[in-house]
Amino acid sequence: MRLPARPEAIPTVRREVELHALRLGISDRGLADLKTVVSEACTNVVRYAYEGEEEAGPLEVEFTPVADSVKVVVRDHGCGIAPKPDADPSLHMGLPLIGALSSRFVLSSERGAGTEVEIHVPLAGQPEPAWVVDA
Amino acid sequence: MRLPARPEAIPTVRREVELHALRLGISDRGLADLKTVVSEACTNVVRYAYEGEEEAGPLEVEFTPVADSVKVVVRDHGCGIAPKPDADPSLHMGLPLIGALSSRFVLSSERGAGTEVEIHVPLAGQPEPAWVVDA
Amino acid sequence: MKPFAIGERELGPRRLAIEIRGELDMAVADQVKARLRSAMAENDEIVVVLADCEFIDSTGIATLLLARNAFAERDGRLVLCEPTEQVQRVLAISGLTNDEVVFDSLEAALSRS
Amino acid sequence: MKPFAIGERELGPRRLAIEIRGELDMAVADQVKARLRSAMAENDEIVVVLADCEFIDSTGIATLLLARNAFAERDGRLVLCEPTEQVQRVLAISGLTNDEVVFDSLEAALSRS
Ligand SMILES: Nc1ncnc2c1ncn2[C@@H]1O[C@H](COP(=O)(O)OP(=O)(O)O)[C@@H](O)[C@H]1O
Ligand SMILES: Nc1ncnc2c1ncn2[C@@H]1O[C@H](COP(=O)(O)OP(=O)(O)O)[C@@H](O)[C@H]1O
Repeated sequence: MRLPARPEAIPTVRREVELHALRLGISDRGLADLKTVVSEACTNVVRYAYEGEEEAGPLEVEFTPVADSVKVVVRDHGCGIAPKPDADPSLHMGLPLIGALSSRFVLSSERGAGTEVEIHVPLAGQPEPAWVVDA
Repeated sequence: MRLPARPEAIPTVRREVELHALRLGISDRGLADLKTVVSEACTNVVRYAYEGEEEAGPLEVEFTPVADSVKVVVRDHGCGIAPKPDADPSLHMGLPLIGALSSRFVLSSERGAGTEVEIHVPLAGQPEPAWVVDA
Repeated sequence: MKPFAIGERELGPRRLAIEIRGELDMAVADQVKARLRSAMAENDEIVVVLADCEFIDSTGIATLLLARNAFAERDGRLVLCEPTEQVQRVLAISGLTNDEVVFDSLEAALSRS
Repeated sequence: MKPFAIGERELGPRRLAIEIRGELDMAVADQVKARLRSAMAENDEIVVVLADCEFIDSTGIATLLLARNAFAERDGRLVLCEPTEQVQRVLAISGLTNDEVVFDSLEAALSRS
């Protein structure tokens, strides 16, 4: 899937990924986690990757079933991970949520060339982390 | 190099990496960038990887020359990237600085198993990003 | 999937419930922000009802919490209630549920004020 | 490499220069924090001189900026001056140099007050 990196792309990608995942028999929790991590990764592309450029560049998303998980790759050809001092205030929870709701992820950033994040979400979903169970 | 992930490990790693890099004839700017990115990656391990554990786990650092760059790997066997609601306030500039001062980096996080970041710094150092030159 | 919508319901003098329906993300954050801003100008207490909010991400949460903080500076109170499962999970993992911010029901949200 | 040290120099009534020597990172952040805290209790203006600060990272910057913010809340003024090359570079890349926070010289830092 390849879309212009604009806010309206984010729900479109979630919808598309949801359709694929439902066909694999994903659990409710797995689906919720998948939609959350996809949303976080796409939002980063929309918000940061092409900041300062005249037109929104591409947001690329790939979806692949892998054993008991799904692998989603979210890619841009923007600036690479960098400080964004002029961005709107955020909670800085994007990557931390991706980490908490996936079994593993790999983020690759090349300066001036773009960012790619590969995220693995188990069809069963992640268990609650300890600090939530404790609370 | 393998040290307990405690604050005093951070300057020790910087020192060690500096010695290696100087032998490769690194530029002043390259060295400054290298020390900064290493410091950010190690600080994350000390601050986040073993949060809530009784003893500090290991901080592992590897240094490898690659063509006109150095590759540094900083690894832990902690919780993986996750939200840290109880951490001290931070500027959230760790990964963004790593991205801005490297030519590329790859972050791999496995939930409950640890985090590894592989960072490539050119011996010549990075040029200033556009938004600094503009200022 | 429910289409996105924002509803309002008066709870009393200068007390408003705002109901979010559908998915709260960057695509609708500006709409929510504008609506909260005008509600904050005319109320002292706002309860955001999330019973029909099927999805939220960190941008959606930031929209609500930044409004909450701005409102608190002028002694307004904004709280959330009735999160759906996905919303509750994201809030919990973000460490935002032990604050006096999220309540199971509208009644609980109001009784704490 | 200079060993870490913190120096102080009175600039006038309730006006202090704090000189950071060596490397400012997590390993020494608590020392700096404590020193700034006591300086803030006894002064209205603090200039942190970085001429001998050979290295800073985001934890070091956070230590200075969080102190600055806390001081500003009680109308204190904390600014930085004479950053070395590495410090200037990290501050610039973090987007922190166009604020009224960092000055080339002690004189420039004081003349803006
Ligand atoms: N695709 C991207 N392109 C450029 N920079 C990015 C991208 N994704 C993340 N970043 C940078 O990395 C930082 C950390 O990412 P994340 O934790 O997801 O942030 P946040 O929740 O603050 O939006 C962002 O604040 C931004 O500076
Ligand atoms: N080694 C690690 N282990 C666990 N969590 C980490 C690690 N490194 C980073 N994190 C998480 O990722 C977030 C973003 O990293 P970074 O941008 O370097 O943050 P900060 O500058 O806030 O310390 C951190 O706030 C933390 O929640």
